[in-house]
Amino acid sequence: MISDGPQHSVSLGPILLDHPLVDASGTFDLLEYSRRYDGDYFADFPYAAYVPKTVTADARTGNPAPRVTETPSGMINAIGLENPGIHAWIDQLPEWASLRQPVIVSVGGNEPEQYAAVIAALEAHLAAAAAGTAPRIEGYELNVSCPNVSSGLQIGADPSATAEVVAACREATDRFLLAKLTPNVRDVTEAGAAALGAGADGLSLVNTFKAMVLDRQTLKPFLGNRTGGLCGPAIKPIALRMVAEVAQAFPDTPIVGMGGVMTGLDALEFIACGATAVAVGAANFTAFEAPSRILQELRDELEARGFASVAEARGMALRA
Amino acid sequence: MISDGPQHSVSLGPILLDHPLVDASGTFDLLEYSRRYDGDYFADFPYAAYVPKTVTADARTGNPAPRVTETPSGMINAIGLENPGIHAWIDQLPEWASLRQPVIVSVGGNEPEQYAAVIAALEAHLAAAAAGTAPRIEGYELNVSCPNVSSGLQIGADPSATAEVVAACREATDRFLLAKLTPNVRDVTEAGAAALGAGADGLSLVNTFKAMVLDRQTLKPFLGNRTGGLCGPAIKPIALRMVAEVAQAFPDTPIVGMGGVMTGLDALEFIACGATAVAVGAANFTAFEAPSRILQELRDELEARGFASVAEARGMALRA
Amino acid sequence: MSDADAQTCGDHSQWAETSHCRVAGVRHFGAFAAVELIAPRVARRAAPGQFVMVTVPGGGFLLRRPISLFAAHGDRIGLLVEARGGGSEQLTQLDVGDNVDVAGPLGSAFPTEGVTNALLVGGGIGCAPLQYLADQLAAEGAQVTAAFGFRDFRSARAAGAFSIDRLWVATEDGSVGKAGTVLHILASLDVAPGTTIYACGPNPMVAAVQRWTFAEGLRGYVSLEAHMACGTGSCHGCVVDTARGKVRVCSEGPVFRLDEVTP
Amino acid sequence: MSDADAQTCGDHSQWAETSHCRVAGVRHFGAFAAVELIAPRVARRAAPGQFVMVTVPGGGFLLRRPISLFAAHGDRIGLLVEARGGGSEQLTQLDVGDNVDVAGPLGSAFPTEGVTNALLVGGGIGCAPLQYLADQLAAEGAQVTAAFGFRDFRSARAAGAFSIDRLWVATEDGSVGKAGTVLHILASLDVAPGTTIYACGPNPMVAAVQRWTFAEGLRGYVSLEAHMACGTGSCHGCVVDTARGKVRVCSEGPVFRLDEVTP
Ligand SMILES: Cc1cc2nc3c(=O)[nH]c(=O)nc-3n(C[C@H](O)[C@H](O)[C@H](O)COP(=O)(O)OP(=O)(O)OC[C@H]3O[C@@H](n4cnc5c(N)ncnc54)[C@H](O)[C@@H]3O)c2cc1C
Ligand SMILES: Cc1cc2nc3c(=O)[nH]c(=O)nc-3n(C[C@H](O)[C@H](O)[C@H](O)COP(=O)(O)OP(=O)(O)OC[C@H]3O[C@@H](n4cnc5c(N)ncnc54)[C@H](O)[C@@H]3O)c2cc1C
Ligand SMILES: Cc1cc2nc3c(=O)[nH]c(=O)nc-3n(C[C@H](O)[C@H](O)[C@H](O)COP(=O)(O)O)c2cc1C
Ligand SMILES: Cc1cc2nc3c(=O)[nH]c(=O)nc-3n(C[C@H](O)[C@H](O)[C@H](O)COP(=O)(O)O)c2cc1C
Ligand code: FES
Ligand code: FES
Repeated sequence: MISDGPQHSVSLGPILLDHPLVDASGTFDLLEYSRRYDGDYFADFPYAAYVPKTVTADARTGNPAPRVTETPSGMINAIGLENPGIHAWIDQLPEWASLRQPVIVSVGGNEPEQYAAVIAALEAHLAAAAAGTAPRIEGYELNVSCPNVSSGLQIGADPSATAEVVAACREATDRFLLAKLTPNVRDVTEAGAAALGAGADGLSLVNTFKAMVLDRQTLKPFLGNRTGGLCGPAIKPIALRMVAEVAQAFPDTPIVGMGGVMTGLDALEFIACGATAVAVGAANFTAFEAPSRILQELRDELEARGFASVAEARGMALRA
Repeated sequence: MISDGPQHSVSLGPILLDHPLVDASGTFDLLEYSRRYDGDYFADFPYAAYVPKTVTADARTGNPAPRVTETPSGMINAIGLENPGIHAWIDQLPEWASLRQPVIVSVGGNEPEQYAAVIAALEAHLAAAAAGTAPRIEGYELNVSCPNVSSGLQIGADPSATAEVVAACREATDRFLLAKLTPNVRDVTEAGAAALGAGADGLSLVNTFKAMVLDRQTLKPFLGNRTGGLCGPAIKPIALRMVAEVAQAFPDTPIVGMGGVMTGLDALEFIACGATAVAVGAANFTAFEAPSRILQELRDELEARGFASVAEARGMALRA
Repeated sequence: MSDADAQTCGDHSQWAETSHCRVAGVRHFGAFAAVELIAPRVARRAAPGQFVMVTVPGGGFLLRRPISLFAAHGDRIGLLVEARGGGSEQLTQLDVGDNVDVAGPLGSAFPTEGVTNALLVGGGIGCAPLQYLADQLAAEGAQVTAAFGFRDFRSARAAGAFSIDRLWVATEDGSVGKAGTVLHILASLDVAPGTTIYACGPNPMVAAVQRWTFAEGLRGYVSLEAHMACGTGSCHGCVVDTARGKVRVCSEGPVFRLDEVTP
Repeated sequence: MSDADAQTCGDHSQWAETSHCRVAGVRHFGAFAAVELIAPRVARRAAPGQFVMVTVPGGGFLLRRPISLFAAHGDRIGLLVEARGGGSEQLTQLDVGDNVDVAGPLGSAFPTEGVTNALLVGGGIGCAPLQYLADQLAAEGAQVTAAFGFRDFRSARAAGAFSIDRLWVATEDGSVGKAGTVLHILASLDVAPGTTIYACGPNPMVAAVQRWTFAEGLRGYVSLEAHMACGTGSCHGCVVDTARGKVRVCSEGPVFRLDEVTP
């Protein structure tokens, strides 16, 4: 294949991505998009891989409303991992079996066994599933931002709890395994090292920052859950710093960077800080076309700066 | 005294403040303000107490330029504690001896002895100083965001290092002692408990979030120091959450809340989350009149909501 | 419940792609602005009760604002916006010739098929979707009566934006129309049996209208509000409790059967 | 160094309170806008070389932008703004009648006392403060020559905003004036002994002008740029290295003696 412009494909571990952009778990629902589109959204799917909303072993109804609101250059959410549970989730797989892109399944839980149960159920299903009845599931992202049942702290804030979750999941699958780190820590490389040590193949970061918004009228916490997770452009400078730290600490590890990506330049900044792929979260809420716009902008940035490939830009900010 | 509107004065431990607003260390230089003012700025000083920029034992030249830039709804700085050292600092005291408001001196260092040395030098000076040659120094704020010489981590990210700094300073003074906590931790109450256990009288929070901004052209870290501290409205939701956690954990502790206060309502939100006093940082850079505007807005908010006093609003958001 | 045979509110055409629209007209009513946009593709698909996600121009606001369709005809849609916070305030300041991005129509619509008598009950800015609904019902030959409640003189300014033949207004402070809530209007109306109720307004009003509707042995529909992030079913931010559990207002709603919501 | 007897640049009147100013005139030159503001209290205190901190209207930008005084006369000040990033771009879009907040004048000024021959050397938007300086020097009876360098045709559009009698322009791409940098103009000029040099522009230009000035045995002044937060001496964000250590551009500068800076 002869290509004139920069090479956009990247290898996220064993997963070949056409370009570096994926959706951030919980911010993009493929089926809902396809229902509201004038055409075949499966054919036009803009991301290089699909990361669905976190699924847990049992069905969860999530937190009381209100669950979202805007903050200066950001937003806060407390959805509470609402999801139908892995069994109902598996039942839906045929509906999006025609997706061409690889899928990275986001998995949640409150203890290691719950994570492993999700993966085991899915692996069992995939082993038995008829051809064409499931999308191309190539990896897992372990969302360790759920509170730990025993400590109450987020699992990801505790390196040893993180390691336990990863180890349990590593037993349950041979597929690519990402641990998604929480930024609510002193040193994000501690949980990163624990996850990699326990068998994770790569790291995703950042999840949201624990935060609080008050109701202007009552001065009480606005969200039904009192606190929620802050994301969006407001946090980008902190997320970039954390991605750079992880990339520096684990130079050969596949990294999915995220936090406030709104433009192609933002995505390129994460790549420059060492990300292999970049996830787009809150930007999905700004316009239906945000993914394709950001992708086009990223392509233009790479081209205008004369990069031969995405790989060439990777880690730019880390080199002296 | 008969007062119609709400009662604005608050007690920050033993320090009586006319109202809850103080400046955040490093963002407001009284002498520079008075030089650029058409009148007697000492007489018109809008804050209830003055917190000067952090002073260290030895003079520091700070970080290479650039040191500041803007981010979405925030700013990042890497000044690097530039200051003339406590001895030259003491020499300047007569220049602002006429300030009526109490002063809380922000102290920095890389190990406990350096903090204690600053306080010891100042206490020795004050004990000997002639009347009218120094302002009314009533307390200290220990800025434990400096990197620890031995661990490299911020002192405030390590509860035991924090306790050592506080304990050393507690030996050196009987005045009111605040520990200023860093938000770059998993649980801000851990360092808070350590500081209080070692003899701190109160807590200030938050200092800035470690963050990184890239140069748009080069994709290299923009700041001379590569990373810096993020502040401003972007971080307010996280800061409010942390202040609420500390206020809940230590209900009777004087707390100076800060992070992104731009309006009187923002200040009231910190009070609702349990702050006794509220510090204004980056807002000082938006207009010379920001302190008096925010104070007036806070008064208006209290009045419009029918609060009889600031104390009545304190902790509103914490109660069920 | 008498609603058992009510039509379902779902399955209306939803379209999330962005339309860049020119403002063709603006009328101000106190803190309210009726904004007319040229949006042929939205107008063509729209049904009363649906909403659009509107990008606040200027770049200062991350999330889009959900706004009901106040009108839709030909290549135009109309929005009635109340300045409440920063974003909606900026939308009320749109000028003719400005451009604004909208995505829609989104969400479910008010069923109207076979309705002969309709009573539209609105509270505050919740009245907005009822103009479009009234137009549609009238076009389908139904008898339409509307009862709108407002807090005070300022919020009753919105009434000036509506043209519905049989429109009763109440204000809590008595400054305009009947003194009291919209329930006082309902109590004084002679409601034909089989009348369909359509409600939109603050939750306490919806709850009261619900009780009244059931007491009268009627059935109806309600449009609910919720804080939204995506507006298109992705984020699960906009849930409300219903008889069938938590559902998304942007996706399963905003229009629900009156008997399935618990406001 | 020949600068030993140069005047100090400090101790000019600085005033940080906010002036709410009306835009009285705007002229556009490509990506540049010359904006005239009614700002009597700023204008009265101003001296060439000083700057103002300008609030970007609209609320989207936290920090104010430092902008040099391009002109000051009567109750007016002039700014010449180049659209570089988001904030300066918005400033170039100001319209007559708009309001904008400025604080100033701030910083040190170009000393002019006793100067008989002046050579003003500017690069890019660094030329901005030199118009006001030229006006002042001319008013004081000095012979003024200016040499301005621009990158290309687009950036040379700024030259249209200036009115200086003896003004030489160079562009690196040769599209306007002399081809090359401002140093090429300097090389071709016949500079009278004792001429005072005033420079403002990108650091590499300042460094080159500094070398040239010393080689010619002349003395001069330079206005430096730095990223600023407060603009008023509080934050220590704007330091540059000088012979006397790190100093604040907003407070000790922006104007320094050419022999004390290390650009
Ligand atoms: C389905 C639906 C239809 C609506 N139709 C209309 C209409 O026709 N006309 C109209 O004026 N308003 C309507 N609203 C309410 C409108 O969306 C809010 O008034 C608006 O979002 C407030 O934004 P703000 O920036 O002014 O307020 P802020 O309080 O500053 O907004 C902060 C955040 O909260 C959200 N928010 C604030 N209030 C509400 C609210 N009441 N409902 C939902 N989100 C809110 C905002 O969207 C934003 O994300 C509708 C809401 C929904 C859910
Ligand atoms: C003393 C002084 C005088 C100046 N005079 C003029 C003038 O007369 N006309 C003019 O057009 N420009 C002038 N500048 C430069 C002007 O301040 C910047 O171009 C402007 O701040 C860029 O803002 P932005 O939002 O467009 O860029 P962005 O890059 O988006 O701004 C991000 C942040 O960086 C700062 N910044 C970016 N570039 C510069 C820069 N070159 N210098 C300082 N801060 C910068 C901004 O103020 C802002 O805080 C002057 C700068 C200084 C220090
Ligand atoms: C509404 C919402 C729901 C989210 N749900 C999940 C989730 O289910 N699992 C998860 O790992 N992250 C979840 N996240 C976090 C995002 O995946 C992402 O880590 C974060 O939002 C930062 O990226 P952004 O700033 O681009 O949004 C959610 C974020 C939002 C805004
Ligand atoms: C330019 C700048 C300098 C600062 N210097 C100090 C300092 O010397 N000591 C300190 O304790 N905090 C320092 N801070 C942190 C502030 O005091 C404050 O904790 C932080 O900025 C959050 O408040 P804000 O969002 O209102 O700015 C500095 C902040 C800024 C922006
Ligand atoms: S607003 Fe996102 S699902 Fe309804
Ligand atoms: S910009 Fe703050 S000291 Fe100069």
